[in-house]
Amino acid sequence: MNLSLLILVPLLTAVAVLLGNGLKQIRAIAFIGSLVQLGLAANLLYVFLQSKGAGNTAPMLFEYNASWFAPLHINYHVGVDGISIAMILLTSLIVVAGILVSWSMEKLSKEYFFLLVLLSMGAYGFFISLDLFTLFFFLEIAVIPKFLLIGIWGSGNKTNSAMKLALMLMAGSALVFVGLMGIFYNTHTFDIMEIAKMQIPLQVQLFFFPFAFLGFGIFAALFPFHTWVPDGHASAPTAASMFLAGISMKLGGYGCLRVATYLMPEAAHSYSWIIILLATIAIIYGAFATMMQTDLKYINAYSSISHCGFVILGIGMLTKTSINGAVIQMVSHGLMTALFFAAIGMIYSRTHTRMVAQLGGLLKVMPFIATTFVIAGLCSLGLPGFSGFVAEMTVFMGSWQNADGMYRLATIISAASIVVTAVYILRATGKSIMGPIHQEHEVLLDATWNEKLAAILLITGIVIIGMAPFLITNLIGPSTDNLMLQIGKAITLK
Amino acid sequence: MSQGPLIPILLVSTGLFFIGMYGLFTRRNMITMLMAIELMLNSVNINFVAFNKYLFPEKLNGLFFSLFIITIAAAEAAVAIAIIINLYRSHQSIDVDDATEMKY
Amino acid sequence: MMINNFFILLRQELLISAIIFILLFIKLGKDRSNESILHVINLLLCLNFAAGFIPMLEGELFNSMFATSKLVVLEKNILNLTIWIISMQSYAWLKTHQHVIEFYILLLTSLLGMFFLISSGNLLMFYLGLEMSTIPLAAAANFDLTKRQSSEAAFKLIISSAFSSSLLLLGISFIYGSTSTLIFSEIPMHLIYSPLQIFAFILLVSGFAFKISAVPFHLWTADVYEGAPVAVTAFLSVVSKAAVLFTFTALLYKVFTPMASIWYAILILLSLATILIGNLFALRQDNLKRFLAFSSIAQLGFILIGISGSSQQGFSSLVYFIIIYVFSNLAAFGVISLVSAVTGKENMNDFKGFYKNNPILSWVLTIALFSLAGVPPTAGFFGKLFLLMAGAANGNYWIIAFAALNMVISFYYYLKVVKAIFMDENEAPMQTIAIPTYPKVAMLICVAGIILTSFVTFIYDYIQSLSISL
Amino acid sequence: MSNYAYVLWIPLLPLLTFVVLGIFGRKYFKTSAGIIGTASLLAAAILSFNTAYHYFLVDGKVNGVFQKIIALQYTWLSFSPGVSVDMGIVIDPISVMMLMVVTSVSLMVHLFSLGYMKGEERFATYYAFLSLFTFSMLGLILSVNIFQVYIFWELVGASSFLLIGYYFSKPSAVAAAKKAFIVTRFADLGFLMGILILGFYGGTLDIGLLIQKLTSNTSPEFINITSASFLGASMLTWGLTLVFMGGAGKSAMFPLHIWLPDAMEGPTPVSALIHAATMVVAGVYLVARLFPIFSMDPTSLTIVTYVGAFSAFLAAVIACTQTDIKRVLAYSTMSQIGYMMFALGISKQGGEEGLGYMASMFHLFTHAFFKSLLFLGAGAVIHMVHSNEMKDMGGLRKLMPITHLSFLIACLAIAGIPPFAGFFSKEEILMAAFHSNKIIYGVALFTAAMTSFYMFRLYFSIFWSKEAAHHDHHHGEGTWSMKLPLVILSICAVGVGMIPFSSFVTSDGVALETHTDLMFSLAPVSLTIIAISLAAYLYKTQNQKPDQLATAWGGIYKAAYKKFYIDEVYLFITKKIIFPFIGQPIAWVDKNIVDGFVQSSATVTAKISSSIKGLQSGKIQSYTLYFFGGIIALSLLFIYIWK
Repeated sequence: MNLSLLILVPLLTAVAVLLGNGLKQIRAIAFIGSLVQLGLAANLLYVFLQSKGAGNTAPMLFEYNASWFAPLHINYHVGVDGISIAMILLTSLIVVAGILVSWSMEKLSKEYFFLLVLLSMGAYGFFISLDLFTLFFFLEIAVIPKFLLIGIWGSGNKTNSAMKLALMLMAGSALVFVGLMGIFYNTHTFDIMEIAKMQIPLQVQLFFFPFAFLGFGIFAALFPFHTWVPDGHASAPTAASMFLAGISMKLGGYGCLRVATYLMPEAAHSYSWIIILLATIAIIYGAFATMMQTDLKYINAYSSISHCGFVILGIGMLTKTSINGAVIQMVSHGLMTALFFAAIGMIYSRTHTRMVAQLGGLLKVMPFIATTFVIAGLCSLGLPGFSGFVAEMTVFMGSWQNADGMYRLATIISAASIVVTAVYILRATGKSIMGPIHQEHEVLLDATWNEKLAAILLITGIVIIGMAPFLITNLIGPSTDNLMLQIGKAITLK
Repeated sequence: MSQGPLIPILLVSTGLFFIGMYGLFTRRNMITMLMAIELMLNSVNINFVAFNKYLFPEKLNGLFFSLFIITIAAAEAAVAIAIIINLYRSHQSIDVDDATEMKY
Repeated sequence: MMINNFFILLRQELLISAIIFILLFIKLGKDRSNESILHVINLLLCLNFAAGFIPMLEGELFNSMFATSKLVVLEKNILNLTIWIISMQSYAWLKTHQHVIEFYILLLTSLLGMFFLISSGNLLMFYLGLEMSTIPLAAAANFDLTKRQSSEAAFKLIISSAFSSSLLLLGISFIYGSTSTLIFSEIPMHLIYSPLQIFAFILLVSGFAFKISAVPFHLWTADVYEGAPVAVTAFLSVVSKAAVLFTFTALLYKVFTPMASIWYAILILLSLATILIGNLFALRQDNLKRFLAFSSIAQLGFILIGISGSSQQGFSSLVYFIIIYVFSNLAAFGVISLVSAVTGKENMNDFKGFYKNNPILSWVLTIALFSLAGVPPTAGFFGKLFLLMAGAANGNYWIIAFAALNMVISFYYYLKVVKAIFMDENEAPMQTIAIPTYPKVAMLICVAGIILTSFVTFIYDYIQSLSISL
Repeated sequence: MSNYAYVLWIPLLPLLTFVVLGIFGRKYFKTSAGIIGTASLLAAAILSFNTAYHYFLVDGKVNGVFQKIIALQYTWLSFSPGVSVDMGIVIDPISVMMLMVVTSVSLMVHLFSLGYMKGEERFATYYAFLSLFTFSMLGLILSVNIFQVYIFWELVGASSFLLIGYYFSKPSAVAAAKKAFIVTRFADLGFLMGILILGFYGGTLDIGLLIQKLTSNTSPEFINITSASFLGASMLTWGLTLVFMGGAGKSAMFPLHIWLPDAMEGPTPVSALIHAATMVVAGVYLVARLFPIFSMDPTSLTIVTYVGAFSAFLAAVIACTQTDIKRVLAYSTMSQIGYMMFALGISKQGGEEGLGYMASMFHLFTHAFFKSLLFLGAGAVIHMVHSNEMKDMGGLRKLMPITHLSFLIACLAIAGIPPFAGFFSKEEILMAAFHSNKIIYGVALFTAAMTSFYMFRLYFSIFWSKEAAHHDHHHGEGTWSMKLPLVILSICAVGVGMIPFSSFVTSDGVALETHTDLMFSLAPVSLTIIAISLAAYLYKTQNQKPDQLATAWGGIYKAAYKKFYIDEVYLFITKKIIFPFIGQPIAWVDKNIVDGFVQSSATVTAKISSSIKGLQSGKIQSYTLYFFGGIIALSLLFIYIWK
């Protein structure tokens, strides 16, 4: 299958959106476009599994390599493995859901949907790129739409949040760029697969790994560079928050894995203790900070910090299982947090408040939305049957295999966060969903069909992973094996 | 060939140059500033001529260069004065400190 | 032989002078309406630009005073395009101006000077070109004859440029004195690390630095940009800067190769200072022209980093960036000149809620700013990153890191404008502004350039192939 | 040996019910939900009894030893070679025994709820949750893999959360649900750690393999795990103790018991099912499941013993003072589970030594019936009186004869009066305690006496005491569907004691010869009788004696009444320590320091830029001066310094 379609379709959709007029037409176009993307992703999965089943053991499938800036060794090189496919599926799901929840976006709807689609294009491109420059290109494409989405359609202190988010992400990509330069001038290629074959000198790695990792880390809300997350998420319109937490933060995690760790494994190995330290802090710190929040969106945003900590932790532990876990956690957190934001958005659009204290007993009047919220919450606190459990347990298992005492401690501390998670999730649920209802909320209505569809879509994803994790492990397993070959080399080298 | 008087000549020209620069820095009157610049240009002329005469007499590069400098200096002065006049129309003064509207 | 050679090699210069003469004749004849004159001029400029694509040979004239090559031709074509766009953009302003023809004569003369500057093979020719390009600009800067600021800007320009050229001349005279020659090709073999030569070189560099407004020789820039008419500002910030940069780079790479270690260090110092100061000042500007002045200073810092890198890639990335910079900067100036011509407003606050009534202009301005900031998918992204890549070739990654982080600062002030346009509330936003045809075309060209330059890859390959010949 | 794969249907049926009722219940099965749920559970119950029949009486035994049969197993999530989470079904004495208990009790509760929950607005949801719980519990029982246990463990907790919080608009219910979930979650953290440790050293998560590897003194795994030590205790001890921590959380052992009394906020049938018969004994079941490993590590077993014994005693003391009947029952549950725990603790693996194990399972078995009976009875009473408080009751024996009778039977059973079920099981426990550890025996004996005292205190003050205050008897004693379970369970409460339990369920699967010896049972029974008569003397008729007694005991009574202030301690730790000293500081740091840094970086830049604006003075002469200065600087640098 031709991967470029994944970029082409959003592009065409965006153009079509610009040409369309009237909310009805535009959202229809966007929706159809997103459905096509979903279809593409599904088809991609199908053909991928087929050719894997046919015994194709190539690290990357469906590769396409065309020269872009030949003198600078910049190619348009795309290809997928299990991990990227998981990410692509996640993206397409969230895109559909996001467009569904912003079904009645009256204000500047054309620009709004255009930017949403553009954002999704950046994500797709990022996940399929095998050329560092292209990858970086798409990484940055995904920044500006966020700025505009938050700044124009946001709520609260939106411009400040938008500015903070854009600048911090830009700083992140600046660091990434330096890292790329270092890699490029020591290998004279941007091609990830090529570089993986080569051996970057240890000194070089030690110098450039921090740039690359921190750079992507900022995208993945690595402590202490996470402060864009709460404000950004809180101010963003619902769909934007879903994209932000569901997709963009995954760009960071994926980059940390695919670029920083995969290409500079020795450095990753020698720096792993710092990574793990930061991740552990992020996890527990995020969890406790969440406990103190009173705004639903802030609660979810901070919990995202804590959950993305697991991704970093999994990567930092450098065992196959833990990296598997990191990937699963990316997918799971993407779906879960998107669902959470969707539910919050639905509640907010009805009650016009996100303050836990001002809500209550919503289960009575809007059972569907409330149930969605509860499901998201249970997934977030890692209840079996939902994806969160699988992801976290895999990370713990993997981390635990790392027999070093300090790493053990880190694992235990991170595992302890599940209790705190339970505390804040149940507080939020207990106050806003359960308990006595405010009489002014008595008259509110339950979800509309599009909201229901969006929620069901995401829940399905969550439940599938939660009920049948072997599906996703089978998908990403071989790819993580490839990663591990590289990393294993590094660790044995030392 | 002898380059005996070259050094003193260069000293003179340098002196001239810095006198001009000093004038440019200190004078308040625009016309005077313009004259100061002319001084600097002329000192450069002296340089060229002197180099040409005492170092490379076989070619006339320096001389020609100084000729061109003179011409251009004239053109420059013409435009500058035109501008100053126009500025005087709007400012009613040719004190350089009055022409500091745009700053920071 | 000599004669037709003369006609071929000087073709572009001759075309420009021809246009100048045509204008003079028009001036002599009975006076026509500004519109008709502008139609003619824009047509001529368009033809002039088109003529640039006719292939022509390389060679030298006036015993190597004048040299041209494919690369030089390309550079001149870029300038041709630029002046055409500028003239189309300033349509709205010139329509009501009483000295249209003079204005064009000044601009074209200065352009002619730049052509000679670019293809100069001799310090004398170089000096002539430089002055020829500067003096008319000073006059042009004063072209809002009634505005105080305009004449103040012109005064500052002429004085400081005269001062810089006198220092430049001093440098040239020292070089002449210490190398016995003015011909570029002969200078290198006489270069020795004598303090005099270093001093002369520094003077020379300062002359260039003044023209391209690198810190600390940049101080005139902001005031002149603010005071001068938008068209002239655009010309200053794009055309003259581009021309001087081409020459400067060629000079560094070809003539002062023996001094590479020194000018490399100088460029790094200048670029760091320039980026930082430019950003810091741009942060707090309210007048858009002034803002663009400082932003262009910051841009220059990146260019210097690019130049400081390995020669070939450095040069190609420079030319590439200039092309993109032309489009982006002119797109921005186009919008601003239109707005200021119609409403006379140039301040950021006036642009609050601009999107409400002028979506198209807003998008053009936004895209331009993003391109200047270096955000994909605009071409500015590639231009800037290629410069940094060229700079990184020497392995000075800390400087790259510094520059990359400064990109974040620059990002802030570009986004500030976007924020004003899209997000800030304004109870009385600017009224809808009708876009005449010429500016529309100009903006179209610019936006197309911004979007497409990076995806039409042969542009870069072509430049690369040319700059090998360097 | 027949194929037990069909056992899969036993958990599956409730799951299906849950899915159907959960998704469509609110719309389509608003009233029929109860029937559906009950029917499917009935089927499950029949299946499980069939299984029991086959296993125990037909083909479970291979040359005198009950086999452990893996009926079904597939890899659910594979971590790394060897270490994987498998879903499967294990058939062995305890799992089959639990199957019977869970399905039958659950069936009774389903039945009872038909009447009890009639007319509830979220009737269907209620049954959906009930089925969800049943499914999770059955899954837990049948687990082959310790991680599978953990998974269903969590699910059980979640469904208990949902059921406790069933009356979601009642803040106290919500609070109780939260408390239950969070406390058990905290315990589960220990469980998880235990799993990680055992799994890491055992190199597998499969219970069978784990036992096999960690019970032979020679296997490398065993040597590793015992040689590796942390804070002086071997990793084996750590692993097991942490696992036990999980068990203690679910089974409400001290100090993790605080959630159980509050959990009574849920509907009474739910308390009967979850917080009396099934979920709360999961901890006991877990320890029993891993007992072979526990038996290799005396330390952890001792911990189990003492925690169990202390909980039993403490709960009994508190129960004597409570006035909310459900809370009394809750504490008695806790105390009985304590019994089971220390019975396990004092037991050994295999043979005569394994008496405690068998006894504990036996008590679990019998306790399930009479305790659920007690709860259902209490439910019926509350249904009538609309109150949980003793003082609102009294003299109900005339109004609700069946309930009265069944309640009495249950009380006798729990008190351990022969020939009621409780007698036999408790007897075995005491016997085991007597043979292994005299202190424990003493405690157990005393606790037994107290048990019978508070149970009859309860009984008398509900059914005798003052004359029946005339409540609205609109629906008398409730529907047949409420009475039937009472009857059935009372029959069980009488009957199940007679089952020769020891010949079926033992630590090593070999039938165990047990003999009730009258001399031995003399002491406990006589003590029990004394206690009962004391209770009768105090509470049979309404009088001042109890209050006088209470005042006489003074502080101790108050302390016991206040549950020894354990809740307050927890509240203090959370509200007064964690929130203000960890949560708020972190939130503050994040807001002011981490984010403050980001913000300030912006403001600082702005400051710098405004502080250097003087450079651009607008004076042409200063410009030229800077220009010249630049040249001078460069020249100095490159002519003199650089070189």
